[in-house]
Amino acid sequence: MALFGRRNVLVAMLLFAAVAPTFLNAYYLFVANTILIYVLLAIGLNILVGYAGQLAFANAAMFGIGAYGTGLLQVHFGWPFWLAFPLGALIATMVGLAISLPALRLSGLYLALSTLAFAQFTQWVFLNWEPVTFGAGGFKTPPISFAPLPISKTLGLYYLSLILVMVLFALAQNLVRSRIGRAFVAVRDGEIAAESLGVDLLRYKALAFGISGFYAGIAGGLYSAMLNFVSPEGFDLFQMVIHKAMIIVGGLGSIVGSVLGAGTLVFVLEALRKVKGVQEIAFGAILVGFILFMPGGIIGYLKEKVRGWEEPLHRARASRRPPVAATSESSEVRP
Amino acid sequence: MELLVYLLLSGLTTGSLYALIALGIVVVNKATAVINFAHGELFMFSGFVAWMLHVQMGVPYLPSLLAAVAFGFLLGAATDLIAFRPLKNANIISLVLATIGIAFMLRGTARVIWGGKGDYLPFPPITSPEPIMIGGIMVIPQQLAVLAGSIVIMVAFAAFFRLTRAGKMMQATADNAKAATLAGIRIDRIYMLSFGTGAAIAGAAAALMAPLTLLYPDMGFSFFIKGFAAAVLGGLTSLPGAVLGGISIGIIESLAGGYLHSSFIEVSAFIVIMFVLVVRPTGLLGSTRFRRV
Amino acid sequence: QVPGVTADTIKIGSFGALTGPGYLYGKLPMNGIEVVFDQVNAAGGINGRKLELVREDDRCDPAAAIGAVKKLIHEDKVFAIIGGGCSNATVAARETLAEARIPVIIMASVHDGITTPVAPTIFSTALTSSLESAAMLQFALDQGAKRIAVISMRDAWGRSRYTPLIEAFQKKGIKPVLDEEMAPDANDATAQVLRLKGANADAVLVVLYPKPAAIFMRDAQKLGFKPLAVGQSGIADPAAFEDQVGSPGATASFRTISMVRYTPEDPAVDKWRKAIEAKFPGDRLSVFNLFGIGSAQVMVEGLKRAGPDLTREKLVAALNGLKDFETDVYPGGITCVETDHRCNKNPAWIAKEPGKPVRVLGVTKVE
Amino acid sequence: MNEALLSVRGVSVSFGGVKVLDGIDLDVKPGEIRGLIGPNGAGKTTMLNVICGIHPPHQGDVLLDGVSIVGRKPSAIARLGLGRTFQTSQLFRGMTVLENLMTGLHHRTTAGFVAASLNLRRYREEEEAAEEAARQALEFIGMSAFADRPASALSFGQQRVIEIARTLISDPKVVLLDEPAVGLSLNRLAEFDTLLRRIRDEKGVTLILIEHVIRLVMDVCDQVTVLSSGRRIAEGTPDAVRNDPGVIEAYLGKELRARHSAS
Amino acid sequence: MLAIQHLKVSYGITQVLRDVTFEVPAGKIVALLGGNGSGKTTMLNTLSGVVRCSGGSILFEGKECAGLSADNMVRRGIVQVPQGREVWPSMSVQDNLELGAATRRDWGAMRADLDEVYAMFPKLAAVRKRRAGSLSGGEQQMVAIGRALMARPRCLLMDEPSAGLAPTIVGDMVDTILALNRRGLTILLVEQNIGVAAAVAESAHILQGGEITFSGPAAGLVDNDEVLRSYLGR
Ligand SMILES: Nc1ncnc2c1ncn2[C@@H]1O[C@H](COP(=O)(O)OP(=O)(O)OP(=O)(O)O)[C@@H](O)[C@H]1O
Ligand SMILES: Nc1ncnc2c1ncn2[C@@H]1O[C@H](COP(=O)(O)OP(=O)(O)OP(=O)(O)O)[C@@H](O)[C@H]1O
Ligand SMILES: CC(C)C[C@H](N)C(=O)O
Ligand SMILES: [Mg+2]
Ligand SMILES: [Mg+2]
Repeated sequence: MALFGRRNVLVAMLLFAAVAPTFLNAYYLFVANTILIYVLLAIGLNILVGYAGQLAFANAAMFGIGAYGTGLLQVHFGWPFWLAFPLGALIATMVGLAISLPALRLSGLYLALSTLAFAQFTQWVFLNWEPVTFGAGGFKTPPISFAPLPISKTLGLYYLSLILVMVLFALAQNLVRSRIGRAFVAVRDGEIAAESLGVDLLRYKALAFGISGFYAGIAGGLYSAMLNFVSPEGFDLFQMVIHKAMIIVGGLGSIVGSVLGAGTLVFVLEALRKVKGVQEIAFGAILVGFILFMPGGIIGYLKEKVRGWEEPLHRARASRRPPVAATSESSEVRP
Repeated sequence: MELLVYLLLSGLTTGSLYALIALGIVVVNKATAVINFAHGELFMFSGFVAWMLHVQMGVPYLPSLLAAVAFGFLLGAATDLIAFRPLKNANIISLVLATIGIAFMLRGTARVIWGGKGDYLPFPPITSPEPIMIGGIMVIPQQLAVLAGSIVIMVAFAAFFRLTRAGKMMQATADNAKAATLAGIRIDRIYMLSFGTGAAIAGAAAALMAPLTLLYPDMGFSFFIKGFAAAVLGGLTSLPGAVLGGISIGIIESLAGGYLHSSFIEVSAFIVIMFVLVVRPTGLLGSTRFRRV
Repeated sequence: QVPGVTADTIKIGSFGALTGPGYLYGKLPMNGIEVVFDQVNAAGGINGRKLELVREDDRCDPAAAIGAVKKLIHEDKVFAIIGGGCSNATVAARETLAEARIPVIIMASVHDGITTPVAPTIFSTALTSSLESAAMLQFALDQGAKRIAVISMRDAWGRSRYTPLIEAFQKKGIKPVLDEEMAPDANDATAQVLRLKGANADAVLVVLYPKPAAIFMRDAQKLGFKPLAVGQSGIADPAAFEDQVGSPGATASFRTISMVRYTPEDPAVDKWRKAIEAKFPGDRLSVFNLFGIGSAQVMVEGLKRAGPDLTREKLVAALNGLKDFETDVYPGGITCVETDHRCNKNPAWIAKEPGKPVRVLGVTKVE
Repeated sequence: MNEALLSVRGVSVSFGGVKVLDGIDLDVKPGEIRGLIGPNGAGKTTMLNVICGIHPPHQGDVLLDGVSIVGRKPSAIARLGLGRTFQTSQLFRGMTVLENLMTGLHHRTTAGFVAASLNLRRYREEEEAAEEAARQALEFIGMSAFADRPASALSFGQQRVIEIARTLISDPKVVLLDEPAVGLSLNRLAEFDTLLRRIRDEKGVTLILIEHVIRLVMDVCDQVTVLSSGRRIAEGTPDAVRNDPGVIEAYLGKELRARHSAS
Repeated sequence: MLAIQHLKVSYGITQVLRDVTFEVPAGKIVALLGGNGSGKTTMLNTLSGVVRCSGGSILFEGKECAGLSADNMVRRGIVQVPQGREVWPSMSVQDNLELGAATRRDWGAMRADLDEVYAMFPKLAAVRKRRAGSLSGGEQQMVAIGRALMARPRCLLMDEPSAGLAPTIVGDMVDTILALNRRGLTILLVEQNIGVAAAVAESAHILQGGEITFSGPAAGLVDNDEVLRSYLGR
């Protein structure tokens, strides 16, 4: 495999992430942790949108549900983070599964709007169910403790995020290269053909929504712990745009692309601090620029430029035949 | 009874604003099968242009309105050139996101240009500001003007699409662009026409409703989201559907506010839409873009 | 070595929304700070050091605010901060600010949670919401209102005022006759007005931004509902507000609180209007600029008093020692004590009768 | 008639008041190749859609192996061993040719969410077997060189061939082929009847063949059913059907003559 | 009428047409044959201006047309019946047909042409209000053919027009093609139904490996053993 092969690059990124805290200041560590959290979100969203082709806009809501779930379970019931966190993710998963039901009947922009409506509804609940959610003012979450490990909160959270990213990245990568990943793509590319090959639409749509809910929920839980503060603003439509931008910039239908997209987007948002006053304009221009000049996302660009970057939907075997260049010999082959 | 009449009337007025926005969204969708997420910003920007002409430079109202319409058209065509045409074969999410990018640029630009002029810019009413009584019901003349203006625009567009082949060509382009190309339809022109017209409607809407509301750089999105909802409720490609959807949302909101509680206003339409779509997956007047296998 | 201080400069950071709807409470105050700094620098700086402002955007988003202050503290290494535009963002950033023990003056955020309990290094020159809410209710009662209703916005800012307002009601042993809501982007208030009218409210406490408030006042006028309307510092420019409502006479019974004494039209702030308009061509002076000007003047005074051997501790001590310090904009003197960092406790009452100039009805002192 | 593998009993379908299928019966024995022909719009594709569960019939029943399958989801019916191809290409355009074929094995593989995401051994073996099967199928249709090509970069005829292979790869019991020969070039067509017979004989697949290429139908089918306007107008051996005046009138028409002899 | 010289076309790195040269004389019907993937559709799409060529030239009535946009080609009179019946599924049959004449302005003549199409495919007349997407495969193919005729082409490019049509209809179509041809329509026909090709075409070219490997009269094609061996692979 080439030096810039996918595996080598990933390993290098991982090594960098592992030692980063030793030389990053608190600000950069915060940014790095944000990236890790967004990586999780982007992976989940890419499975739903990029692979299963469901044009859903409810991801920010599920992110929020994860954050609120984790936070509120700690605040209202005094549960430790370590219990509230998985449960928060589970709640987000359930919600994801629930919104997959209308998705069975809806497609395209209709699905987009109904999930957007759901997201607006979720915001409304965050804002209005004051006895539980504390309303618009949000609430503080108790600081998480890593005792008995001798590690600070910030550092602990960073490594917790990193480990989760590694594990969930690997799971997702395995998943999309399996029959389940292919079933997702089949649902995306042709529902009727997929069904007639035995792919159960409801099952796989629900699975995709559930998975993205789970990833968003995990990300939400980590987010609430990182900020120690949860409020509705964090999960509004601007967030939605950022999430969508991550998977487009990284590349639809690619797990590695999700990682690159999340990293790029958080980086761009932070870098834009430099152009004060015109961030919005610059952000819009960068977004349009990315889409115009890298229509397949970063991953599409890499696939084109770097050999060995293909992202097959099956496990590539070592003895792969090289792709054919000439084609017209096909008139000689017979059925 | 009086309560109901007032609520219906206010629902109708806000609804017709939503309907105008939805109309523009539908015109774009008809040809491109995409939603222009910058629609609200095109609306906002044209509104500011009208404000600049009318309030700052003292141009009379009607020419300002026409200028807003023309400017809207240009902005829409520019959106097409930058964020749609080079991408027309891309994934729909990329397209949507590109228009979102345009939205950010417009909003940021408006903030730079007009953001320091005060928080919310007022636009003087074109009619007498004194409320008038119609059969015991108090109405602001400006509201009637908006209602009338909306109706004129809707009828004009309905006629345009009935009397020309443009509407059909748009639909054909969205339905199967390759076939449209092969039939000699200049799809690039169709795209520009639809983006331009959609934005021109937004421009007209902005100039019409500016006196009823206030101008500020972030006003676009909330109108857009309601307009999008209205368009979907109506069926996305249907012009009458857009009007029906807009007015329904206006009235739902108003009734929810009057009879339940004002905290339900914002969310009521979305809840209703979620249910409507489950029952009618392509909106009230929409038809599926389907293909047999 | 003190961060952010060199022989001839002092770096001051600021965070708030530069983008997004909240830019009014971020970017505009920062513009105000900037002109104050310019003026100080033109006069030779503070103890020979020029002031330098570093702005960071928080989009009114809690996470972005934390990022912004971390960047100011750890990356830009500013000496002190004047900032805070949106309540939730500032509340979220509070812990990071307090941990870093960096001196902070809050310029616009009003949430009680920012100043209570007291964080040793965080001061606020914004009129804290519980103070203002209590004042609103008291004012309505003073005017003889019997049936007081509330109309509020359900965003972070709205709630940060609404909650203490309801507490203030409880303290007085009364209840609002009706409790209505309006969205920040609403274009119609018919439903709310009809309900309030039906409840026979004689005073309405308006916890809204100018846009919804203008719509509300317009529709109230239309439907013949003329209560005493009590605003707050979010609508602190009654002249502009009258224009925004656009319906003659609709603001006749509108009174509002301001955390600054002057409206932008006031000749007393001519100097600042010129400065703003010169530095930011096309802009008009707004109350939000004044917020920045006031807080910057307090910071400048603190820096002066902290002396030439500047340290953060000295600045904090100097700020804690401020007593009845007069600025160009705040209604009363600024007083900070170690146990209470809500330094601006003097809401001004202003009104503008149709056709007449803005009047400052008076300045109350709340405790 | 009881040993029928697939039987359709009195199926009717109407769209907007128009009867597209009107009380159709059809019994297909195991190992049979059944032709289904008829004019355009006769209802052949609709019939196929009813059988595989896409359209519910308004009346009537469909039995597979004696069990009613009406009302089941298409995916469930597919899992019972009923495969189909489509009149227009329905390849998954975002996949390579190989992956398309592997998707054809979807319901023959079992790895669940957990096994797949944890990359368990059992799943790996299954996956390798699937890939092997897909490669063999490509070999079989002579398109090995196309394994890693994106499906969207195939010509019309190439897509059709791959699609047929995708359906056959899972060894279904019954396969419904909707105009499989459309778009096939002459060389492929020439060997298509052999291919169909081999599929039947070597894999034991029962075939229902909708086709307008009459020569093919007459060559390979054991029985031919003729539909017209939603009714069955004839059924029997190819020879009998070919000479049925009603069928000639409604469907076959006159033979084409080459230009040189015509003019 | 149509002269193709040294045409080269590729998709990315895959070159599909290497060097294609042949002619379609005015008023004639020429068949273009070839195996799956040999580049026939690519050829037609290039002539229609949908696909760009990387070299060579296309002369239509002596004028260079390579690189012109699709609508320009239609306006010049080159119209395609695409493979795989690309109808507008959500529009009515009538709309489909009428829009085939999108480039025309002569409304009166259009009516007459519409009636002619309905006469040619009586099936379509019965379903003129129905959405094209709901039609059967063969019915859609009829719409695709009818739509192309509505543009009043002077040179018609047909990509397997008989695909999916019932034998009776194929017979009718052959008659129509011949009739149109007699009225002066030039046709380039891609067909897999060798019977149809032989029935209508005067000459035929076989495309193989990105080049024309055989040219000759269509009549002898069916009996030409050499050709069939290479082409049919028997
Ligand atoms: N959704 C629908 N609404 C109305 N009519 C329909 C619908 N679907 C199919 N039809 C009609 O039903 C009839 C049967 O269609 P079907 O596709 O089964 O024909 P077919 O026999 O497969 O024809 P072909 O050989 O042309 O493919 C056609 O006339 C078609 O127009
Ligand atoms: N979009 C594309 N990208 C890459 N290669 C393509 C693309 N479209 C077609 N090809 C390849 O180009 C070659 C020619 O394709 P074309 O569609 O012109 O063939 P054809 O002769 O029409 O075949 P058929 O008889 O199957 O319709 C084929 O080998 C095909 O795989
Ligand atoms: C009126 C504004 C200065 C208040 C500010 N937006 C806040 O959230 O605290
Ligand atoms: Mg059919
Ligand atoms: Mg072809």
